Amino acid sequence: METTPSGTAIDTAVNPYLPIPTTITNITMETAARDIKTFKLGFRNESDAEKFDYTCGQFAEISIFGAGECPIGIASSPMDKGSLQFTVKKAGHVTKAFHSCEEGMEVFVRGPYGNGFPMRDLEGSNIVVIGGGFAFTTLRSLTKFILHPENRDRFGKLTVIYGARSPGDLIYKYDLSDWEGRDDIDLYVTVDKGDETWTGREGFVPTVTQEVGPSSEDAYTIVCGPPIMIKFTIPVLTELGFQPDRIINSLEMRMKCGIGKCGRCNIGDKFVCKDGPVFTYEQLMNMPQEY
Amino acid sequence: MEEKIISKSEIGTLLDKLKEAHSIIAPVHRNGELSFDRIDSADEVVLEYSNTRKAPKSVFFPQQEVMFAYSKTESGTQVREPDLEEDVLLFGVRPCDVRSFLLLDKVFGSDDYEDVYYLRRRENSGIIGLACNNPRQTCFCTTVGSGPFNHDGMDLLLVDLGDKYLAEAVTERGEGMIDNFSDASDADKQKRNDIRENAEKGIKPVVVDLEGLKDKLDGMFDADVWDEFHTKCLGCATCTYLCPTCHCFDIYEEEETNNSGYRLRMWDSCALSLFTLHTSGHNPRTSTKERTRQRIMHKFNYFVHNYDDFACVGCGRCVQNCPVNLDIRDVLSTIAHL
Amino acid sequence: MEDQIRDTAVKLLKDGSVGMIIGYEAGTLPLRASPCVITNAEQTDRLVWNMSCGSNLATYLPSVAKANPDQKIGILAKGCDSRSILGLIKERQIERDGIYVIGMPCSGILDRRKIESDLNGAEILEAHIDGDKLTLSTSEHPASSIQYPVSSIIHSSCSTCQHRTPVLYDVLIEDSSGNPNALSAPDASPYEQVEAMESQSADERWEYFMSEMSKCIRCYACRGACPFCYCTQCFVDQNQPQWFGKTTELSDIAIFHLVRAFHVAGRCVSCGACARACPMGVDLMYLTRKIEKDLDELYGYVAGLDVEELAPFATFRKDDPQEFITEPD
Amino acid sequence: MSEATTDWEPRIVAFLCTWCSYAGADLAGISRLQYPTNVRVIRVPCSGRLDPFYIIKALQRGADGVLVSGCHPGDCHYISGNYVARRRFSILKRLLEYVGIEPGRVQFTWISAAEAERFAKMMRKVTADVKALGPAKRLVKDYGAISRLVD
Repeated sequence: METTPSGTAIDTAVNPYLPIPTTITNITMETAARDIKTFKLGFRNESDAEKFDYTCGQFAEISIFGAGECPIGIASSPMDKGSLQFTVKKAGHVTKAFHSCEEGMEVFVRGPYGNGFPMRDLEGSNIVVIGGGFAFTTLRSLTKFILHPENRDRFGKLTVIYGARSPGDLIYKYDLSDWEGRDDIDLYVTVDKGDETWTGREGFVPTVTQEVGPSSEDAYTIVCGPPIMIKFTIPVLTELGFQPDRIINSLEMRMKCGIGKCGRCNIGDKFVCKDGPVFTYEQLMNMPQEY
Repeated sequence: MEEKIISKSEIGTLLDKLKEAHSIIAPVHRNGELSFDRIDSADEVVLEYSNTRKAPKSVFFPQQEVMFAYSKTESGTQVREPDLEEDVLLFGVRPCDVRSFLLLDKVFGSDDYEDVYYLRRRENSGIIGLACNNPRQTCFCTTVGSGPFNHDGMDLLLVDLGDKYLAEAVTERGEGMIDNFSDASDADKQKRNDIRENAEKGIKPVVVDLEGLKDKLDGMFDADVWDEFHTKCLGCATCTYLCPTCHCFDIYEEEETNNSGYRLRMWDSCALSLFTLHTSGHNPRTSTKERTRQRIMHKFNYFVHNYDDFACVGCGRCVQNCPVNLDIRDVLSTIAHL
Repeated sequence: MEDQIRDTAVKLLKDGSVGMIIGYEAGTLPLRASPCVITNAEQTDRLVWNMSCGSNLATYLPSVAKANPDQKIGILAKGCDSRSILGLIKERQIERDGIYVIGMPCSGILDRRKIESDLNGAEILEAHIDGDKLTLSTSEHPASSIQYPVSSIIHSSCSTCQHRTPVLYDVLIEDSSGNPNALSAPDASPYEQVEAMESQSADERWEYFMSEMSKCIRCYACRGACPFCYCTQCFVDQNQPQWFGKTTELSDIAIFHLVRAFHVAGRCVSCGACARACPMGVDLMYLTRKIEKDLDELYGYVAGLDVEELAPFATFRKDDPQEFITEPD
Repeated sequence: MSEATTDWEPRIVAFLCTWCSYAGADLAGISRLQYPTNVRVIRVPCSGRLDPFYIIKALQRGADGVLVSGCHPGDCHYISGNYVARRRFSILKRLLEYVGIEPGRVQFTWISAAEAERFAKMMRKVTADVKALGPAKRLVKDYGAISRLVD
């Protein structure tokens, strides 16, 4: 006998499209251009905090009622319990509305979504984090996670190369200065062009990567940034001996549902929201070039 | 399973009885168009038809629905979900369209995330199908693994024998609906078989052998043919909106006041440019070429990878309604003959 | 006429006058023709010409011209299509020198929907036109045939058409349709449908408008079919801010169509391609023809006739009528 | 209409050009001229700046009436903005009336910076006209149709 629909009992009490309430507990202006803010969100209900179990590299759908919903990478470390952080650039109508929110206001969230970074593979290896501009958010999550005392021993050498257009465009300056002082992380911060106060490194991320020359031995590299940066960094990494399956990227796509239903974020048969956003360079080479 | 006979004059009685327990959705004339809608009385149901222009997928996946309403109050934002518990009975659905529900089930009911809006409507639904005695020229259901008398997914299949219907129960629920009717005779069954054979023959010889199509498409993303198919495409969403299996949607906010509004979900289409447009202005699918390719690849390759089936039931709606007669059968046979 | 079209096409493609020709090929169903682009003389056999060639091929010109900047593009054009081409030249979407217009005398396009609704769901199996006679066999009566006088099932955009001969062409194909309607404008007022509507009450017109709007599924086939909907981003797709509702709520639908009609005001040549493209049979010309009539009446402007004349909303006269201005006293 | 006789007060959106009509409104205020409070003024740089869609959108989102006013023909600060607008509005008004919008719902006029009295009169007239028509029902967003999907 066939039953309709196929399959067993469905728990339709759980609606994956319903967001959960959070409160903005802190807002940090990240850039000189005042177009990127980091929002810290506290869960309204403790049980939600428990349920929102995420790994580095995942994202969430943020709801600003009246404007809509948009996917944002989670910038906090899974070790930071009870709250979430999102670093948001003012770009579309939802992020504009988000930017106009103040501390104490309510924001709704659903997630976590996506596969996240392959933490199990990364454990035990040397990690080379390469980030450009505003795409550093989930990399910051990863870096913070690795640096956490409970985790640091489980990873090898940690190298972080981070670049932005100008000193004013660097995000997480507070973390960067904190990391500068540590000896369990090799941090290289660069800007395309410095200003009169800038005493640090100048140069594009691919060039700096070449100069730094991180070893590919027992190493994974996680690269996030604008397409142009990725394009020129990959050859450098290949030259350094990183195999395609050890170069990890995170993609962006227009998304709506975040759970592989609405059909717009696919690259071939893969949904960036569900099967990604994290893909190895090897995977990407075998996927249609449509992103 | 039981096979009963229902005379045409008794259909009204059957519907009236079923109406006591279910909301019945059947083909009716609305605003000059035959389409599936809730019926007020059995009289308005039209069973002499080939198929509706709009697919009945909208019963479970409406073009527009409220996911929830929100209202901001002093104590926080309240969210209200719609009540979708309705006992719906679809009546007079063609086998191709019923098959589309089975495909949509795979998407909306996939293990990882369950789409409650679709599933809540779908769960309690009953389906009485209507066999397709006279397939249209545009029908190619047999090419995509179905047939004009296919009863998969139905509770009951009705076969028009001229002056009466032969009702084949497919599920126990279907059996229960026809308990009171008399059994079909051998002659009735023979007549049904003849009609079926005739109907299957009436479907144009398989325009393309879809065996191996998926594998072929695996290597065709960058093929030259995509430069040709799309040249006449107007970039409208007719094919996807009328398609019984297309299921892409948009999530959209409708603000009523500063403090209240609705989150809606609405059909969306890979044929439209906004579908994949990033906020940055970058669009991975810039022209009708990429969008046409997406439609074909999704139906005959990506969907097969993910759900082990073609996302096409061969109903022919896109063939009939495409404003420029871009015929998907031609596209498939061109690919098959490459 | 098909022979003459094909001969012309062969010649143009062979001597290199054009790099490609936008024309019609046979559709896959009765009473259908389908737009096509052919690029060599061997493909010219595909070209057809009949009363189902209802797409306005000018729609393809801006994008095809952009994609092929070094090639001259040949295009088949009915009267209405040629007026659209003229409009596109005027709006500098294409260059006159970049195209070669094969003018088609036109005796009107069939209203397939009218026939289908007359057949009440039966499927057309075969169709044949001979002079003023359309003969059909249908799924209901496969053996026998149904006949219509062609003039009774011509699309409403064509029954009042004043420009059956193209207004702009490089070569004009001779009419051999044998159809008495070819080339001659009808006696009826070009705006008779609008006038009939205007004589109804506001309530009746609203009711009609709403019943038409309720059919719309927002597939944007009308926009796709229209030669003047070439905007890189359509107003309805602008989402920062989201001015236009995208829902199927009636006012959202109605406003989309009102604004679209307004956007093509003074440009629309009433070719009817939008109405024929609409899968749901919405009477889209209800709005555009009204605007067309008013522009003619108020400013003497008829679109698609004069490439030099300024568009009606791009100019003004100091003594333009202003009877609509409210005086407080 | 029954609503018109009750306490119902129409909401009217007036798009005024900044150079003439808005200044006229200002003068009306300074001169303490009385006019109904039903009118919500939206200042625009020129009547020619007004996208016809603003008028339709106002109706959709709850305006019972819309008034557009610019400089008198010949007096436009931008020389010809109001002449261009006049053509647009003329066609729009005819189109709206054609689909069934009552003529009094959407009105156009010219008011100069000196015509405070004309401004006040115009506001009184539009308010009275719209009041007589009752609440707008056509082209109004039907939130009921949406809320019925959830409640």
